[in-house]
Amino acid sequence: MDIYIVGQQLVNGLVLGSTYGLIAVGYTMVYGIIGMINFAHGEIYMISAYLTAIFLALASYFGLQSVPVVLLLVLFATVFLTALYGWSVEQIAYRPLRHSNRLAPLISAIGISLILQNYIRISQGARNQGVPPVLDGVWRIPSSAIDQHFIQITYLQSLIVVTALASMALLTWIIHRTALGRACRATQQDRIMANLLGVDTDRIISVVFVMGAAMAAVAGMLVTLNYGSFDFYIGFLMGIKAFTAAVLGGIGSLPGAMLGGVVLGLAESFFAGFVNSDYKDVFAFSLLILFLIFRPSGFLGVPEVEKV
Amino acid sequence: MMPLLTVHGLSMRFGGVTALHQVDFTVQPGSITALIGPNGAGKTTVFNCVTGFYRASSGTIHLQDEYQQAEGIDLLALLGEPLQWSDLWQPHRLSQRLYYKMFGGPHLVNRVGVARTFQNIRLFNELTVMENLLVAQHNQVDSGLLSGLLSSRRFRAYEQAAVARASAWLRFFDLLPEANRLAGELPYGYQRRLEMARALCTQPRLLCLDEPAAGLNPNETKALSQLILTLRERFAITILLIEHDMGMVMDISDHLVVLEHGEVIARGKPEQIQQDPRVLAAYLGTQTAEKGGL
Amino acid sequence: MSSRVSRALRVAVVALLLFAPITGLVLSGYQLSIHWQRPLWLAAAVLVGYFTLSWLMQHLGWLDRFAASRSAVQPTATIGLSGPRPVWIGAAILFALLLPFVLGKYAVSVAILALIYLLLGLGLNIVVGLAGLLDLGFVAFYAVGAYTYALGYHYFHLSFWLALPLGALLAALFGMILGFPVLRLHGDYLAIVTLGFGEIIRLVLNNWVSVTGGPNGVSVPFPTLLGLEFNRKAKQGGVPIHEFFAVEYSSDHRSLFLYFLLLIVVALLILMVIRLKRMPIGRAWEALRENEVACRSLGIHHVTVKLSAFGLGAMVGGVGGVFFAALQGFVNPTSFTFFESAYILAIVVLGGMGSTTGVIGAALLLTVLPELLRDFSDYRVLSVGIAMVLMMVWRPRGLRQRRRPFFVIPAQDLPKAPVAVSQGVAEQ
Amino acid sequence: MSESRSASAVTPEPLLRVHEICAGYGAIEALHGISLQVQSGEIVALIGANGAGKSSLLMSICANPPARKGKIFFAGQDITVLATHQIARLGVAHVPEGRRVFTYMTVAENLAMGLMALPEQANHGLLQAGGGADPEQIYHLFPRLRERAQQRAGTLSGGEQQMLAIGRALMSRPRLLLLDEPSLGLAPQIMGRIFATLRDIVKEGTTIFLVEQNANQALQLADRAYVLVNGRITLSGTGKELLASPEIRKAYLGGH
Amino acid sequence: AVEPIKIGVAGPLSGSDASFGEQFWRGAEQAAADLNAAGGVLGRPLQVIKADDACEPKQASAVASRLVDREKVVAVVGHFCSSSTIPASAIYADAGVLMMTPGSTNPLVTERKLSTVFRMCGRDDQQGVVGADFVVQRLKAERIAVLHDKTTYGQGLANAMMTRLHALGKKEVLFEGLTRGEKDFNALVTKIKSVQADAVYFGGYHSEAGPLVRQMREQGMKAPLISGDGIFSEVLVTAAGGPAYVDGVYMTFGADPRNIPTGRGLVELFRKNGYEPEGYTLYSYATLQAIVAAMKATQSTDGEKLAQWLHNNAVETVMGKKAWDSKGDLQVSDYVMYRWDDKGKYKEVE
Ligand SMILES: Nc1ncnc2c1ncn2[C@@H]1O[C@H](COP(=O)(O)OP(=O)(O)OP(=O)(O)O)[C@@H](O)[C@H]1O
Ligand SMILES: Nc1ncnc2c1ncn2[C@@H]1O[C@H](COP(=O)(O)OP(=O)(O)OP(=O)(O)O)[C@@H](O)[C@H]1O
Ligand SMILES: [Mg+2]
Ligand SMILES: [Mg+2]
Repeated sequence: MDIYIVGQQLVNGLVLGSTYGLIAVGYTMVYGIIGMINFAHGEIYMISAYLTAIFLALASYFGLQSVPVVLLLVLFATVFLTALYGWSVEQIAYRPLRHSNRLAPLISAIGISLILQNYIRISQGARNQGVPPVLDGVWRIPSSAIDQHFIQITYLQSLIVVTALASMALLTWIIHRTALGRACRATQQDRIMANLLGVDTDRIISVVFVMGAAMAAVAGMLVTLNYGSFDFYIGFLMGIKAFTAAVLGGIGSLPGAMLGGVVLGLAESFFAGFVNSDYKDVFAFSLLILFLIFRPSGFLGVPEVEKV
Repeated sequence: MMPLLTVHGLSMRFGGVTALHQVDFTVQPGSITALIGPNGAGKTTVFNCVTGFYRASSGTIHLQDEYQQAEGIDLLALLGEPLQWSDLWQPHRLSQRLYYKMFGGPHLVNRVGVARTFQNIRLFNELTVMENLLVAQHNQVDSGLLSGLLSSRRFRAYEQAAVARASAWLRFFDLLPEANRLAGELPYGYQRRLEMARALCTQPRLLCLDEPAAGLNPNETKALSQLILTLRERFAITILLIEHDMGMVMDISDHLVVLEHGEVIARGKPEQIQQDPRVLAAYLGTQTAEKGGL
Repeated sequence: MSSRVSRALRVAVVALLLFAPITGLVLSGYQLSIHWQRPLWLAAAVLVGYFTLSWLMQHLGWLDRFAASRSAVQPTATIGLSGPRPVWIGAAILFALLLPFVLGKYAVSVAILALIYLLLGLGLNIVVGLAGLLDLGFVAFYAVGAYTYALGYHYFHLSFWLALPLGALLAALFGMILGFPVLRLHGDYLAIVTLGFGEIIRLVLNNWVSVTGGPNGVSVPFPTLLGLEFNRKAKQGGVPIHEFFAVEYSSDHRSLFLYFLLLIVVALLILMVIRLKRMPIGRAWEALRENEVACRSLGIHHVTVKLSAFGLGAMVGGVGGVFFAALQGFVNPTSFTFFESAYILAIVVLGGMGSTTGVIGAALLLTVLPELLRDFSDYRVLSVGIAMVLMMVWRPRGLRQRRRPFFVIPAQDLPKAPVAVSQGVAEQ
Repeated sequence: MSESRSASAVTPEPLLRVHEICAGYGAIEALHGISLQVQSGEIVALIGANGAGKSSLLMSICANPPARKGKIFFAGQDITVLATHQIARLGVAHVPEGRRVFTYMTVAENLAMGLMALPEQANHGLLQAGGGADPEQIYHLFPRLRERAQQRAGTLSGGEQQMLAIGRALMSRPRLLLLDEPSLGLAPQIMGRIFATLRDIVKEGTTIFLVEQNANQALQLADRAYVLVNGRITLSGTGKELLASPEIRKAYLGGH
Repeated sequence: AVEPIKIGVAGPLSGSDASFGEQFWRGAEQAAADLNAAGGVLGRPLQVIKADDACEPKQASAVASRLVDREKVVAVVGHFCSSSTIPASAIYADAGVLMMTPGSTNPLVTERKLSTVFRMCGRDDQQGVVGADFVVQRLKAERIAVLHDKTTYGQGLANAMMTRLHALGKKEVLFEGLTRGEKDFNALVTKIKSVQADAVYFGGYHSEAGPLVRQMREQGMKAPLISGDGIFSEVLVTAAGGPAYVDGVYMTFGADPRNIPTGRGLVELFRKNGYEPEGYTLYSYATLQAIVAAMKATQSTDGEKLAQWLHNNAVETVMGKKAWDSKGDLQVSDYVMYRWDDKGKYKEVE
């Protein structure tokens, strides 16, 4: 096996894994605070893809040319509106369920994801959509004299990896080093006690949803620019993959979500690349199951040792 | 007399923390033995090791079995031990170890007659008081899936006996009016008593009580002391007790074991312990000791 | 008053922001077509809707009730005799029996589907509602059941009546196989592992073309009744039922047969679940859900108890699968997606976890409702989603709370002290 | 009785005034029209049998469950309309029944959580690194906690957790400290230390409202006390009065 | 008023394949409008009824029973996914309702010889043959990678293509499936690159073909991508991320209905209404035309009679003259090869 193939698969896996990681972070944050699997998170990501395309088209409609300006504007608008979507979803579908059993929000999340999918389908049509190529360009490392033998990473791909790492580091810092983060964790562990200590838990939960949605927006924009195409259904598969990544990394742990994403991405890439792409998901899920059997709380999750 | 419970050389480490170090003590059948010591001394940890929730780092714990055989039941073996090479030529031991490795655990400790309560109350909050007690009789009522599904006469008889037994214990602890309330909504003091009743429903020989009098006022504590004495006298249940209420401990216990920093610093009769300077310094404090007998 | 106006206005502004780009700017290729009226209409609708709703709440006293149900206190479960009154049960049975003759064939086909979902809901209710194990891959067992019949027929000419127990057993076996290693996992780790397992089963069914037919699926014959077939002409070597009874052939016979068969199975299952809940094993499931540590301290082996829940739930799922295959006459992996698991879970949660009556209600609601909504065509799935959210918000604890059994304690003929125990101990 | 009336004559507005509140859970009403007052700088004890509603009363003051009828005033402000966290930010700290430490946080982090009630932290300082406040005093009070500062609170012993819960509440130097059975699970020595500390912090300006089963100690400590029976206040007076009362001795102190 | 004649239009209107359902609906709706404008059939107006199966067999059965028993339709245009068409067609056949699918190309749909089941499109085995011949004879490819999307359609197509490939004495260098709904095929592309394929055949839809070809080009692969009617849509260009990426993509399809003279006016009409009649839109239109033609000729709505007539007669449709064989397949399948250029347009390959 040639080195450049292995190297290329490594890059493929890393990029794919970073996109999983970016979205998994949102899952993990929401889980980390209300212990709820937010199945609508994938749909929030899907909406951000649409918003990206819409704002890009809007920019060209107004004749904006400069790529960095356009990208910044689009990023700002997309993140803002996606976060607003995240916030509204929380207000409508989860807040009323604060005092119900743990699974009720799960069901309302499934309802929300049906709503969002079909809302987009009805208003934007069912067809595939796309964005024109922006920020083209690649780095190539030749591995031998033959001109087909190289390892490459596009500018956008590297941007994805860098953004994923940076945002993960930022969020980790917030959660572990700031009072806000402490309030988040307290809210998760014992909401009533947090309340008694003066934490406005409702607000904290909203803030977390907004942050999670903002992460999804960043992911949505980068992924859309990178792959160039999307439809109203992309949230579903991505949601499941990202959720898997979050659990693999130890749900509730932000660096874990990233790590889980990368591991999942690498596993998929290598299996598809060197074994068989039919069974790559089977492999990924089997890996997950086996791994969890031996390490029941994921890579970086806090082990559930209970003092009796 | 042969002791009911023999703890020998028990040590427990959590990462860097040594919670127990070489703890030795015995519990005589029919006695009330109290385990006392400052906060964090390792009392609850001893309970956890005895009842199988923690796997001791080293040491042995034996419970006298019903036929009073010399070695008794090795409680640690019930939890499942790592396999050893020597097992290879002892197929019986091997099979036993494999069995315990797969199916072993604290539940087996309970089944040989050790029941406990928890320092942080652990009830089935969403079940009623009566259901809490019926769950505890799981192993006694179990009369087969089919007979239950068909609601056979035998099954109904078992079920009735279980309810009767539960009601009796509820009456004993004065909880009968609460029988159909949810356990989680009971006041703290009731929950403590309910937990004791539940443990008793498993028909233990040794009952381990972790701070049963916490949250009771002196009057209620007195009543509880009386109940505990009755348990021993009428039902021949041996009691191992953790308690910070020295009045109660000194009143009812036959034998005391004092722990500090995971080590036994004294054992003996209440009168001896009350005079022991080390215990006074480490635990009772001089002024409190005077009021101990309140 | 004015605060309500300003709140409503704020809501409308947010709505406008949300709707403007998505509904107002429609992508076509890399261009946009602009529909500026759409977001305005939507925002106006939200404004009006919000206004009326808040007015209604205030004036009809809804507000108080809402506020009460939203308070930080966890309301206590009401305790009472479990189960609805016999009158209702009788009425339900009568309705079920008369349904095919009153509502017609289409209603029967919907009812069959509803019964299958009810079956699945009851199965999952054991796992999630009673034992508290979050299973997101329940569809795997459903698939096992369906494929047992399909492949069993394909390769070994297995009949429906054999496939039924076999599918159930096989599904239970799969449940145990999955269960044993993963029961060490807690809460949501269990959820993802079951989800993964469900996906693995589906993917293997889809990819292993040489055995399962892959996406092309396998066709399944309709069950026979004592060797009598429900076809126009005998295909499986039996006698067509209409010839046997010398009546005209009608495809209605099939659905009637399946309907009543399912009705019997479901009725038996409901009885079983009701019994189970009052049996030691059922109580152990619930106890385990509440507190695992306490359970172990009481001599309950958590692994076997969990496994029994898993296995039993899976078994019911398997039965559902066999019926599904028989109904469809064709199975392929697209029927066993994660969404299906989620939908069954929705039935359990909406029903009110652990409540049998609730699950029955929710299963009927969640299968009949989407059918009723077919008239909305384009907006159907959207409406299903909205209905799911509304129902959860309206009944956050499910349609019905699980009621606790009430024990009547005859005060007089009780011994003063626990005699039974004292004897038991004295013997030792 | 007469004591408290004369006290209210001296200071017109008590720090905490509970006026005929009713509260409960679902269909169950646990408190039936409770009225009481806590003056600034006092230690007031509340005693009663199991299930009398002591914990419910303390929680009701924090609006969890909120009072269904009646009013609660804190420093003259009607707090019945406020949410739990808003009440906490007024300077009411709570050591709840069952400790409720954050099991996945370290001891130090748990202590830092006590600062969340401080208004500046709650409103602006969320992104600050926090922990700037000084847990030293708490560690001084409970040396055991210093040893365990980096250990996860969930693995502490019961008594250590109780110390942590008390320490957490003391962190914000509250105006009113609500203590629900602070002595629960504590060794006698530590208990003595805590009661001594309570006297000290009252001198520093904190007011204490205390539920305690160890009625003997509580009544010795308290300036005044109330007796709660089945959700109703039946008796009140100075600690000494109650301690001397034969009914009380019979009902709660196990005396004869 | 006169009772309208009801005709069901069934396809995925929700779920991941909703865009095809939309094409079905648009075509049939327009056809009904046109036919009604021309006076309807048998003196009665036509009414088309929308039915959503989400490409799920279970829903397809439910929808089919509903169309038959509740709506009492006399014929059905649909379904789309072969896995839905197969169970649904059994229900129609049982009730004696005519069903003609504009887009289910899996052989199994008609191989079961249900008398009232027809299709307006070719079969995968025919399409695969055209594809294989083209790859081998025209492109002269030696190392051929065959991919599919693990659906009934995609896998069927890929298998048909491979069968033909083997018959031509060639062997594929790679045969693998990818997952529908994913967008990242980089790993697979690297793998294709590593086996040095000089042509890639893909059985699947444009939503995956787009990203696939883009990632091939991005990784520097110049090999052509050949596919079937599943990618026959302008959306391929958006899905691929721009016209530059679709250059060198080939696909098999019936003679483009949009280029057939009879259809030109209709295409203009669609475009005027702001809809590009791509993919199966005109197929669906033609399907309804065929059904109505049979009704007119037999003066009946009885499924068996209509089927009888369709088996024996040819129909003039917007897509030209169509006739069916005894199984219900089209007698002449007119698959031809198209090539995309870098402007995002496709043209028939001479
Ligand atoms: N799972 C654990 N991980 C780490 N440390 C532990 C764990 N369990 C107990 N410890 C430590 O072991 C020591 C002994 O704890 P234990 O609960 O036995 O004390 P105790 O004697 O019961 O005290 P108390 O009277 O306060 O209940 C404590 O300092 C505690 O921090
Ligand atoms: N969550 C709840 N749901 C329903 N009822 C409750 C709840 N919590 C408490 N109660 C009821 O309210 C009443 C008062 O209970 P509370 O806990 O306040 O008593 P307490 O005086 O604190 O008792 P203890 O000394 O045992 O702690 C009791 O009857 C109790 O059953
Ligand atoms: Mg302890
Ligand atoms: Mg209390």
